Amino acid sequence: MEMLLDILSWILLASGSFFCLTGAVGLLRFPDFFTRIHATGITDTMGAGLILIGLMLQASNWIVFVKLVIILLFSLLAAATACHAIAKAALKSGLKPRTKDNREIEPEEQPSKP
Amino acid sequence: MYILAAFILLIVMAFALIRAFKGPTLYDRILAVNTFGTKTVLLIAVMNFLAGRQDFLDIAIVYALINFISVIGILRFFEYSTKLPLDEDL
Amino acid sequence: MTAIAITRMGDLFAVVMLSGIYSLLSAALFLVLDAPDVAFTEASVGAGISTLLFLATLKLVPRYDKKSRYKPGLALGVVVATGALLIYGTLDMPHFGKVDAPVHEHVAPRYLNDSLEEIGVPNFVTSVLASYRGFDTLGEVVVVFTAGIGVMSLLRISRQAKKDAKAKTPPDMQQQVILRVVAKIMIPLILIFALYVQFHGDYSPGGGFQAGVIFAAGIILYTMLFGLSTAQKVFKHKVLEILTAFGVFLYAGVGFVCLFMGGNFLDYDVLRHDPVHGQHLGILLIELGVGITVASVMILIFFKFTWRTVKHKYNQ
Amino acid sequence: MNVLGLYNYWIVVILMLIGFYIVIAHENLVKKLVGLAIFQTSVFFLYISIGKITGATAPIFDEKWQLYSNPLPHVLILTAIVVGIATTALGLSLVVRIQEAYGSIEENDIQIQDTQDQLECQLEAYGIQESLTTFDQDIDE
Repeated sequence: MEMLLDILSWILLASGSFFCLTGAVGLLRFPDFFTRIHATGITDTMGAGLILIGLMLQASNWIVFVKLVIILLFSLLAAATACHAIAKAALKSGLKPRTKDNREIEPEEQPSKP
Repeated sequence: MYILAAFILLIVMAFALIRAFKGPTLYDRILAVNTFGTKTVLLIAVMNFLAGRQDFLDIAIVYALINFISVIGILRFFEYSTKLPLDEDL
Repeated sequence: MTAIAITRMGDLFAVVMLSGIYSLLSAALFLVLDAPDVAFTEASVGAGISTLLFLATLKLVPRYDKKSRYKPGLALGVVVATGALLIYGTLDMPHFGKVDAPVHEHVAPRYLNDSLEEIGVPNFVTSVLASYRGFDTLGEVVVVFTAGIGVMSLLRISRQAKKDAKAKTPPDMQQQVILRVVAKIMIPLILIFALYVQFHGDYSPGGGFQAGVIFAAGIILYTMLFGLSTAQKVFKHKVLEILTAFGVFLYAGVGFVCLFMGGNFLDYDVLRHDPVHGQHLGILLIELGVGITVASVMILIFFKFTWRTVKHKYNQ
Repeated sequence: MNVLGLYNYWIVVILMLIGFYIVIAHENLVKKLVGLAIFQTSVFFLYISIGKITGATAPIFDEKWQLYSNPLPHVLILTAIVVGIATTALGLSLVVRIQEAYGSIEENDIQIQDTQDQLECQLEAYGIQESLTTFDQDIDE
């Protein structure tokens, strides 16, 4: 049982880290703002959730567990809301998503999904 | 295992930092700050287990809260400032 | 770590954001250096409040830095010379992480060994802060109080201007529905968490300073999302001013009560029959005083800055 | 090994110098305050790193641990941070007032305005009714 929990939490930690890493690569490499927020906004939530659940399985007493649950709730709420707010503010300020017709930045690359 | 996770999180934070330095628009920077903050929360949670002390999770909670508040603050103060050109002249 | 410090950019907004990241990082470093209490404070103060204050100032001043007219050569020379001297000075310092460094040999062992019996608080930082060095902390609280008064007098606004601005204040961020709903969920949690930090500071990292700042951060979030006038309906200006003074008064008052009951100033042993219980009560009370002062000073400072912003907008 | 054990002080020195450089080399007052904050943080690091003991843990009592880091620097720095933000707020409000009085937060502009005012006062005292336009041009160059 102990072994099983360990393995499970390791898997969760590893996959969470992997998601975070992909998100960061996206943040660094994607061509414009909206693709970047797409990359990080989703992987952030996923990665954070996986890592925190992985840690929860390792929690030694219930207070740690509860605190981790609180962090998870907060990050689920806050990360998604913050991303939404940033994207909305950017859109309102006149930042255009890069589409097929509108690619003034680095036009030689193929646009990724908006 | 914890060390691996912490290491990857550090790499992620470095990436976010580079984006915050480069960030062609201001929103890229805000996004980078946000990402950086969430990753710091995770890093502290992992570090909590790495160090073997169970008291550090409070700090992670504070980080999650403060990060949210500061992102909202940046947005709010930026949104209502006068119409500024999007691209910064760096 | 040090790479962050290169905040030499033209855009002040970017500078402020980078300084936010910088303080997050430094808080993480404090944590690595075994100082969770300090990390706590730095996270809530540096990353939260100070970033917001800088941003509020940036609304009032020009956003872009002017290029300097002078060559930075002289400044660089001075800096490098100072650095060389300082590094030369470090050569005599004890090594990093040594147990037998002189700092660890005077009062620290006493704190670490005896505070559990004398004070009965597991968090050594709290016991040193509130009991052994209580007088020091009283001074710090008074400094915060004075700074609050200073800001208030510097950013004073006449009553007429206040009325004018109130009539014209636009509803802030009314259109951000999702944000407001989430904030409505988050703010009570933030406030409860602040209270937890306040009263659980004896056992885990936390205490009056941190709790005050977190509480203020919750209120500031509310102010940012629902507008200043709404927030001021809940937190009246007068009440805040009185609370600011009340915190300091509570702290000093506990000290004087100790005097009257036959102990030294801020010597809580006499508050109850059992010294440990007395210490508990004393620490609880003065932490409460610290928390009240810090929270209300922070909220007041933020209100003042926001009022300036509103007035600024109105004048344009 | 002998010298490398001091690396924490070097980090502090470097941070301090960056802060110092920002304070003296930039004319923008807000940026000076950011530099001051960095300088402050470097001092915090100095204290905290002095308090650290290798192999020790955070100074909160726990049965599992025997060796704790020194709590005294933590206390000092904890209060120093809060006092630091209070003084920063004071500095920022001064900046706001300077902006309102001078219309600028660049040190240079403020100094120019000050000298101008001073000269005007002196000229008035001597009873000289001279226009200052030529002087303005001089300064602009």
